[in-house]
Amino acid sequence: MLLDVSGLCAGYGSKQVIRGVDLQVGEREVVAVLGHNGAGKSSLMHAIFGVIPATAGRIAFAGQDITNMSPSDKVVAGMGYSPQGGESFRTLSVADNLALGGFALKDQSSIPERIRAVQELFPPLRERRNSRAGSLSGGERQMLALGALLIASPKLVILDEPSGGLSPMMVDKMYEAIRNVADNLGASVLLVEQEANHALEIADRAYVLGNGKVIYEGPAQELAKSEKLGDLLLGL
Amino acid sequence: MDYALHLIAMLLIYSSLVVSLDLMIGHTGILSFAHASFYGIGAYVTAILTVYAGVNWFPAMILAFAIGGIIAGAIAVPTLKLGGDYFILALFGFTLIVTSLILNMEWLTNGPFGIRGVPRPSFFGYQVQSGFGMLSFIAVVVGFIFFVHWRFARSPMKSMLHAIRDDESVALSLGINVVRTRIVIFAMSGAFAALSGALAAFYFRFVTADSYGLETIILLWAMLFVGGNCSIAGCIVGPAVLVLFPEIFRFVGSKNLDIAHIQTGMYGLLLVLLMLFRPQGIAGGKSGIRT
Amino acid sequence: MLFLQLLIDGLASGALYALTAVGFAIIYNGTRILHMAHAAVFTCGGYILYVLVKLGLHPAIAVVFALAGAACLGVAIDRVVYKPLRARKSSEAALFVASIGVLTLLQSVYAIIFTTDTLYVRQGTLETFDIGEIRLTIVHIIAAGIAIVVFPALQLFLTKTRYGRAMRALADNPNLAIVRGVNVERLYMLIFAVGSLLAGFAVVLIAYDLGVRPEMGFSVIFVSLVAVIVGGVGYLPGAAAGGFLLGILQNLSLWQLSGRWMDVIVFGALLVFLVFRPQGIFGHLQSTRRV
Amino acid sequence: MTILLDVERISKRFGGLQAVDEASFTVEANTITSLIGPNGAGKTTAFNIVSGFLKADSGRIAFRGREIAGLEPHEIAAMGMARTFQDPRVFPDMTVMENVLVGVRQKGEHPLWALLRGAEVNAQEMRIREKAQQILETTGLIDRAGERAASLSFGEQRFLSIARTLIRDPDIILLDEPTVGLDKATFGSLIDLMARLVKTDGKTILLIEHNMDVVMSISAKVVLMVQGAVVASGSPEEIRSHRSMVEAYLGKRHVA
Repeated sequence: MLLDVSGLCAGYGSKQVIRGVDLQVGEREVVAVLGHNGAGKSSLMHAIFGVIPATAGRIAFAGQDITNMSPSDKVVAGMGYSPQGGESFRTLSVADNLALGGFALKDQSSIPERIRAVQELFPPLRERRNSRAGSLSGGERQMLALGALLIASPKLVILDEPSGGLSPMMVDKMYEAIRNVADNLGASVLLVEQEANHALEIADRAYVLGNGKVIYEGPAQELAKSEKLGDLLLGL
Repeated sequence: MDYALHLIAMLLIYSSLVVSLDLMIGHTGILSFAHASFYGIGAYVTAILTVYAGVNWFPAMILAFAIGGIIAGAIAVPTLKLGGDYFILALFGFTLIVTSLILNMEWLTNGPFGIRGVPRPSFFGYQVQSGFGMLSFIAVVVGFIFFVHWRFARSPMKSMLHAIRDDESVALSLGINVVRTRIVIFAMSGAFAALSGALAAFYFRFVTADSYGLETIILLWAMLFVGGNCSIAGCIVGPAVLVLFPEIFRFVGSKNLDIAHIQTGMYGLLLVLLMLFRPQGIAGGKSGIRT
Repeated sequence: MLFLQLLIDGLASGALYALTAVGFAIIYNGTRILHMAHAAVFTCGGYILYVLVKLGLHPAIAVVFALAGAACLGVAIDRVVYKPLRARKSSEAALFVASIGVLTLLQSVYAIIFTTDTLYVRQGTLETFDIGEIRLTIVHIIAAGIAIVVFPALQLFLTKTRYGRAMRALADNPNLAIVRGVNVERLYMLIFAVGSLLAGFAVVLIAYDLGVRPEMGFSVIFVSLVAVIVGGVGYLPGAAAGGFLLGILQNLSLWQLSGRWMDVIVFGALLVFLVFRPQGIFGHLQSTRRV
Repeated sequence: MTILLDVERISKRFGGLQAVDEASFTVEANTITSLIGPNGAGKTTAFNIVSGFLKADSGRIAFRGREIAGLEPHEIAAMGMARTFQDPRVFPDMTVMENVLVGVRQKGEHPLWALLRGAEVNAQEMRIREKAQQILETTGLIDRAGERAASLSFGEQRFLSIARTLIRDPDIILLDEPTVGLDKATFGSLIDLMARLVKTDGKTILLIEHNMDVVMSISAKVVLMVQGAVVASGSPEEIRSHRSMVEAYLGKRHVA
């Protein structure tokens, strides 16, 4: 198991949002986390990455206990996280954004090479390398968010709604790229999505969250065919 | 004995100033840099009116009060909509401009020399002369300021101000007119600071620009933060500590000039230590600046 | 001709303001601390220069120590005062009050050690070069030289190096910077070092030109602060441009007005900008209302 | 049925994002209307526009027949529209009672007035305190009236945030995801409270809610927003089976 989360609880101040979650991600696996608004999907990612502290439970990554590790150390350990909305440094150029994706790397001299590789994967990031990230379109911004993560060659990328704000055609491309990350770059993907069907198409396994707990887990294909899917996701 | 009276008078004047500062910093969460200026405006208006224009002490004091309030209210209108740091800087700029204007408008303020010979108040032809008489006069005015503050602390206005301080959006959602309330409190606070300024002018009998500059605001902050925000007791304890504290050096027998620097340095150190270790002050008020 | 002379003087002092303004802006953008104690860091550089030159050190070596000293003091203030306040999630206002406290404390320390007199680093008059009726001093020339070397070097550092990029990233989006693995606390040390170093460049020249006084940093830093706002917060070239602009404005005002109105002009500019164009000439300002 | 709130073609753009796109909906008096939709559908933005915290780029909003677009939030609140936020945002250092009294509208609101007119203000305050006690009773917080709001549990703080709006007798209450983070028991009593406010006190509620159980069981009408636009509205039954509903939550290629 690359990532092994057990009994995780977390919240914001007195508001508990994650109430004992068990979740695993294997090597080269794409795992989708689904659920309705407010089910705690983004908070779970915050807790796993360490943006909010875990109040109980344990997070192991590549055999190491990382429950109380700082986000920057998690990056060094090989975890990459893209928050909701495909955030970037809006006043910096695309090239600078990509370079910053490798900030935690020990070997800084390899960064230009890595940037070239990512630009190969996402050609628009080469064409617009000197533009301010704030001027990118929604699709380009999501590409940049994913691309910047890949610079550090992470073992696991955590993506919060990578399809957010994209046109249907761009969504397809984005998912293609995500599957590609697992199949050809050898990284695992933990994916939060609201629109279930797209995510289930490319995911290997899926979890459904409801009120801060896992209410379903299983192979993605199975869930996609399941009669219960609508009920699970809508909280009916 | 006279010296003890002097210390009490100083304590009273500073307490009244800290009370009006607390209205702004503690209750409203506005970190006011301009308070020393309102204090100075009150003192100068009083001095100019009584010495140059020959106005009687009482109307002069009332005018100082009113002008302080009007200027503070007028400053509040354009500056309050600015966010945190910008607002602090705007008031800072205001303070420096006031100091500079006092120094440079010689025809009105006598520039760096200040205005001397402010007459003591008189009642029915009897002029207050003795230290004790002056102290009583100050005590009455300061008592009035404390009374107003006491009434304020029991009025719904207090909750409204705290609501605005703690969460402006929620205050708005509850129907509170945030902008108007802040302007009113600014004017009120400025007016009372100017009243303290008038008292200082009557007491010291002369006014000079360096009494109302940045060092004064740092002293006032130190007094407020030592005492603790939103606490009447704090408004007395803080000034008491800082008025009596320098007296220690009187017996150490150091050079005069150094005493002033050591004092100022101590105020600075005190501010740092308070922020670091006891932001609520020693009298246990609440920290209005949300530390 | 007087106009041209004043313009050149303005450019020279503008270059110095630009250095301190950019230094201040680097710290403010990266940390959001209104680092008033920057003024004391500035002055510290001046005193180090003075002491070492008096001890007979070669001025060039003394300058290196002055720069290093300023950088160390800046970092030390962050470690000793700001870091613990950050750790307990103090408000911006508390950080600001602490910063004012540090400034007051250090200025008093300078005054106690060195007295409030102006201490002169150089002996004799300033070297000058006459070109027609225009008189250039050695300070004019070095100021131009420093500006020409330092600003491009800084630009290179910020755009081409790993930590320079990280500093810009932190100013842009601190949360994302953390997510990218930037160790914020370590970066803060660099930010304070670089910002203080820039103040050091300015102060060695000013100290050489005009001598050293305890409160010399105060007015320079406040003019720089105004420059940052005039140029637009968050945009370093704007801060530099603002510095030049204010330097020229100040000196040209001598053409028509006496020097003592300088403060009124500078802080008048501050108020005008804050009220009518808080985003500055070049910058953008996000709406501050939180819903 | 009278229409209390009429929102007509409001739009709001943030930079490149069309957060609300010509959205129209109405709220009938004395009912619960729910606003649903996926994250980023523009529900909260619509709330902020209606309550005056954001200015719409275009569109009209009529409250009790009066145009309110462009009014300040406190003016809209004074007209009888209350709102809560996603987090309770109680005033932590005030007592529960003081929290309720903050929104009170009385002569003492003006500081000078409060300072000068002691007795009258005091008498008024007595009456208002009684009313506040009733509200605390309704919301089940009466036992904790004297405690600091910070000492309440998250669920109690949520109730307090609603209680706080009631002191001004609002006609309509806008609740932004009130059930988030509540445990089962608190959840139930919140639903009860909402039902009671409508049935007994004649209030109107506009609700942003993600929990479909709640939405379907207590709403008279459901408005579905997707990417800033209102794509469907109607009774819970109509919305439940609406094609847009399935698409909004599951994605367009769902084959069920």
